[in-house]
Amino acid sequence: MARILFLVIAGVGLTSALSTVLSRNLVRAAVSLAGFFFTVACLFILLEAEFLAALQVLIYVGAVSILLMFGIMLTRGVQGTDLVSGPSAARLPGIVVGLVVFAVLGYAIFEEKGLRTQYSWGALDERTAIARGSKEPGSPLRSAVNNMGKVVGVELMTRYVIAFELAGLLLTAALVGAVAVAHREEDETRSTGSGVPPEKPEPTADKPNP
Amino acid sequence: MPTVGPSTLDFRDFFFVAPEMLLAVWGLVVLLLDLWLARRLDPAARRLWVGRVALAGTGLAFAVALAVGLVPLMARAYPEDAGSWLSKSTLDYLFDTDPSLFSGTLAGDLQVGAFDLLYIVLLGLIVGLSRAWSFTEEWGEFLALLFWATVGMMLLSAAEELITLFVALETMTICLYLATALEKTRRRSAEAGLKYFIYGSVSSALFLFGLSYVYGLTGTTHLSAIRRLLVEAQQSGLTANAAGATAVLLILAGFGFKIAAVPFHQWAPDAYEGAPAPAAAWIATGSKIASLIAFMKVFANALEPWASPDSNVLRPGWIGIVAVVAAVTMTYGNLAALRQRNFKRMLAYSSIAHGGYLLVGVIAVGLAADVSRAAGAVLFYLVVYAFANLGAFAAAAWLARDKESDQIDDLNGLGRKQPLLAICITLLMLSLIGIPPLGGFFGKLYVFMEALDERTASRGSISLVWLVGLALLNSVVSAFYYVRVLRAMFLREPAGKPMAAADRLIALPILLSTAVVVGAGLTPDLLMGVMQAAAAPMLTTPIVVHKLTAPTPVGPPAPKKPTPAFQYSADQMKKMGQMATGGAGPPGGGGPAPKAKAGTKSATPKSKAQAPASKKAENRP
Amino acid sequence: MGSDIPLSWFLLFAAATFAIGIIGVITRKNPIAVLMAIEIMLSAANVNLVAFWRYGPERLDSGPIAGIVLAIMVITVAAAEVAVGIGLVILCYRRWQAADVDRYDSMAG
Amino acid sequence: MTAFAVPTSWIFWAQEQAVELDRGLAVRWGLWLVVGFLAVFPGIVAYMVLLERKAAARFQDRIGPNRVGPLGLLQPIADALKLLTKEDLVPRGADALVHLAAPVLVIVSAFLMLAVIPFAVGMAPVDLPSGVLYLIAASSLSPLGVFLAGWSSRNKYSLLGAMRAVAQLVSYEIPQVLSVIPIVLWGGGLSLVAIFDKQADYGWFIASPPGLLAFLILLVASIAELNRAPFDIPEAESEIVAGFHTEYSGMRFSLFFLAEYLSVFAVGCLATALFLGGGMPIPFARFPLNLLDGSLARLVVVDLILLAVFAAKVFSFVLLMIWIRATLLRLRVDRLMNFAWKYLTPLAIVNILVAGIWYECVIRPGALTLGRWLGGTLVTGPMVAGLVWLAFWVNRREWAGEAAGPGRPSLEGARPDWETPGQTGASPQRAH
Repeated sequence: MARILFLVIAGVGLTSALSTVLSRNLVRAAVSLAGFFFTVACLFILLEAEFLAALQVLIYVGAVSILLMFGIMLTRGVQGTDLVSGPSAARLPGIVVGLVVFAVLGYAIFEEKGLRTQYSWGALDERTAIARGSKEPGSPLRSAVNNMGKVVGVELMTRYVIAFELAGLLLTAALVGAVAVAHREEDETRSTGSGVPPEKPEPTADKPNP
Repeated sequence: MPTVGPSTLDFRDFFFVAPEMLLAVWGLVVLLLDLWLARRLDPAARRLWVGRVALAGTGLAFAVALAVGLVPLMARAYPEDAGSWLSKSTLDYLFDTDPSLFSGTLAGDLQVGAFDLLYIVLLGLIVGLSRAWSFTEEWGEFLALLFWATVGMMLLSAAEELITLFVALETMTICLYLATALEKTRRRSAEAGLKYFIYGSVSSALFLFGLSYVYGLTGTTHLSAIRRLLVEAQQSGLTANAAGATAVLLILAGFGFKIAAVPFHQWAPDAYEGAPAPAAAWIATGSKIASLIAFMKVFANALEPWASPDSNVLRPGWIGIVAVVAAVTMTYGNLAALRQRNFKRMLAYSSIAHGGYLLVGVIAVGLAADVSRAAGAVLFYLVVYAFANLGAFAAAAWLARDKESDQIDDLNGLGRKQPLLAICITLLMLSLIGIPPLGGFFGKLYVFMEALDERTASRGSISLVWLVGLALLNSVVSAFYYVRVLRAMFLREPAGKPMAAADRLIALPILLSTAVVVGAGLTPDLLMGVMQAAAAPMLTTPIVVHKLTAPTPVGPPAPKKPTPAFQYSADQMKKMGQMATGGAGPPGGGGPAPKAKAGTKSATPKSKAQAPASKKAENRP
Repeated sequence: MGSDIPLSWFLLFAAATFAIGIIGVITRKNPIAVLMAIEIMLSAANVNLVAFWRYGPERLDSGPIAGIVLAIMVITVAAAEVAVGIGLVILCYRRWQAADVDRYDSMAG
Repeated sequence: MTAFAVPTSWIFWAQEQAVELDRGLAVRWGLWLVVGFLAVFPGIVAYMVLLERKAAARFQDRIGPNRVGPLGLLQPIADALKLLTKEDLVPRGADALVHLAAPVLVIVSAFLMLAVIPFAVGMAPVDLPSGVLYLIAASSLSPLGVFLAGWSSRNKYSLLGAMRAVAQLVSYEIPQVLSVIPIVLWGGGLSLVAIFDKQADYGWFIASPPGLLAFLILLVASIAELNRAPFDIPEAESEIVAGFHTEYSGMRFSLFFLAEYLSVFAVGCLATALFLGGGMPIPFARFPLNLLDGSLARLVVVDLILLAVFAAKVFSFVLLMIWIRATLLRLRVDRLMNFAWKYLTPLAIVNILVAGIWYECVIRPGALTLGRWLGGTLVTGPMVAGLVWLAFWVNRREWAGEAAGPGRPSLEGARPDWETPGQTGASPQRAH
């Protein structure tokens, strides 16, 4: 049953990934991308990482897709049709490279013998079962699966505290820098009293003149 | 390299990242002061004012980094005095020469301390350079991004664990993408930023996929644990290990982008040309140093067992791949540089070529018997290269300030107008070529000697002679384009608008770089001694299996590594102290400093001594 | 019931989406489309990480959830990259009035 | 295209197939979907609409619907029938598939939010260990649906409304999420059931200064998230017809409508579960829970009490929102954004620190006592008051500028030249 479900999800995921890459309409591509992110979240649930799935939906579907939509709206006609991506000369080599990469990765996955004999990627059909929802402490992996939010918090505040703090710095830098980069020079001269930069006034010519 | 500990937080560890914390906070301070107080000033005054605040921050960071480096050294040098005002446990903590910070995710060894200082000095010079002329409106943002990129670099060269390493790498590069695009009056800056961004993000995606395979193969992300697992599994080379080979290729692609090795170099010329000179200088120096150190840690240390079976260059293993990449990189970089008329673009291709030489050094580290010496040679090369390039970019900034252009022809006649600085630039160019009495020569010499070392050669059935020969040939080729700069400065008549005299901000980086390059050329042993001492803890893995069976996500703080630090004699302590402070210790070539460390590769009984033996046994027919 | 999903299926899914992402990066000319392809590649790596975390042997060298932590970091980094990328694309769009990587050619190749 | 809701349940079910856990969860998800989707929530929503119309009518000195059935009680049914029989129009040139998917996405978002609310003991539809995060994630789906609705309609009013809505939703999501963090801190986990249990022990979380501030922030941010007055710029009928759902009619429009009121209900449930102690009738007493002794009869009684109290709290919350909608004027768009970024977000961030102090004072030392509660209030109360004052003080120039009149740098700069100075750039402000 789980296998069938996996195949369905993977099929939807691959289809939406492909349509993201191939669709000429950028908004459609972004919608497919959101669908792809959603299927990845579903795969995380199949892997018993609901916490990560929720994060994935929250950040990717809720924020990244929206950001991409805004980017498309700001750089393109409203209908989002990508006029430049006609049949490009790089299409055939691109697809060939993609297929080669997939072949190499597939070969690598099935040729992997494992550092220890009992752990080989190609032959690992079962994961160790973990009882869900029980309150008594078990192995670290079990407590991680059952209460991932807590374990993630502990890890981020102990072992990975530097990575965590650095991620905060990274987000700050991205925020500051993206604002600095995308912000318009014209506003420099204009007063900036209000938080929302005033929209550029439309040329008055095509306004109905009362 | 430090050992892996359980997940606990020891607040004393923050002492070692004090410079990073200071820089991160100071970036915010600069940004806020720029937005609040400097808003009303006119652009030039604002630039100078904000720049002064930033310079004060680098000064402060330098002091803090010096203190962080010195306090443990002093405590080790004078344990009795330190014991009177420090508790026993603090003293023990400080006595660990290879401390395992944050459960082993960061190193706090001599290499980290020394390179922190180096980054801060370079950052100070670059901030000064940014003050020299007006190329952007967003001063606070630009300087803050430079500061945060520096934090990323410092943590990247300190990282001992792949997650921290990945985040540090991204912090560094994202700040640099943005700094590249901030010269908003020019189209090419935006273009450079976007190209750098796209290539960089693709490369980090490749890198990450490689990391995920490494994690899948070993189940851990700590470099020392990965190495231990590979050694235990008797992995030698990548024969019949397709997954490992894929991971190596992907990670190599990621690092290759960052250090602009050839199949992944396309962004570099555009980014260097389009970026404002200070940002380009920071990409060429800081980012390259940090990426190369991380590259060395990941490849020559964690993945060392995958280097190559029997140390044979052309057998499956990453050495063969890196050798080919190195050969192509230096050849292509030098040949392409010959065509360039733009000074910054020429520097970009020359920096690609230097990346190739450095990769030869990394191969030598992967093969060497005495790892600390080989790695010390690479670090030496990096330091000299960084200063020479910084001086060259200061000249580019000078051009950009006075001529708003960076063609080599714009330097025409500089030798008559500004003889002192022209001579300094000459020395820097000669050092980049590798002319004997200068630092660049010794950098190349050490690196190539390590590659040719007979012990290295005897371990492999095919030596690296061909690679070194190619590198020497390339050095000759490189002379042509560097000499073009000299010819412009001394043999051509000045044309067009003459360049105004360089002020302190431009002269200082050039003079200081020249001093370092010449100094490293006159007394190479001194710098080499420090670098070898720094390299010793960086690449040595004490393979002590840390028993972690109890499920203790939060437990009592684990006892530190049991290595008794007190067994060092006071004499050795003193030597180490002098070595790190750059004092007048008697280093002498190989120097006693590496030997003062109990855990060099050859000296650790469990690690390296065992690995070759098992390799030999495995490869016997 | 013995019908658990094999690890290799997840890995193959990740490999396929990664390859799709590479196709997108190579064939698309619009920078935002390239950005989307990069996001696909990062997500593919995340699937790998979580699958390895769940199926791998229980090793505690890096804590019980190293793969999850790395995946969280990747999500963070990806969000930052999108923000930065959109900013840069908008900047370039203002300079050229076009969103086409091939048309950005102010510098000699 | 319920394609989103059904697989979600299926996934959880398959997951437990894979790892052999109790089957109850799957049954619950199934029941939740079928019963909730088909029966309970449309009914609740229908009568909420009636309530709103009636209440708003009272506020405006009218009578409200009173024709269909006694007291107009059958009005919702008539409305539903009307909507169902209307022609389902898709504008020419619209992106048909996306046009169809958008309302589904919005309603799925609202519906999934309700799935983890603990209505009473043992009556949480699903107790996820990451419940709060799940709630936030589910609610973050709706901006995408709104945007797609506006974009796919191929109508400029729709697109304008969608852009406004998305900007507003994304901005207010931040204070909304941040205001929940104190609760997670005090509750010691992301599970809503755990948070309910903690409130049984330590009193309702609203009964503390930081909790009160967090509740107010959540209230304001939620109203903005729901696009209700005074934050209904995205569907301001005097400017942009009806915003993102201008081009929707018939069943699809009713889906948006359903989603909007379902979200109001969901937010009421959320606030009740997080801040108002769930179904507990008395703030600091374990009152109905201490009756439990393991027998089924008592459980039923206790659950009935809890359920009734819960419903009453949600009802009051909804009534509060209706009251706000009927009284307050619509905000101008720049004020709307300023309020999210300059007031709510900083307050919510600093409030987390104050919540940490409260945790140290009251929750960490052990069982709740009056002394601890008073001590904590004395420590954090002035802090919270000071923070709120500080937020307004830092932004005082905004109000001063308002008083000073013209010359204030804001939308005036954007005012088209043809507009006379007396007519401000803002919309004519009026409630509806």
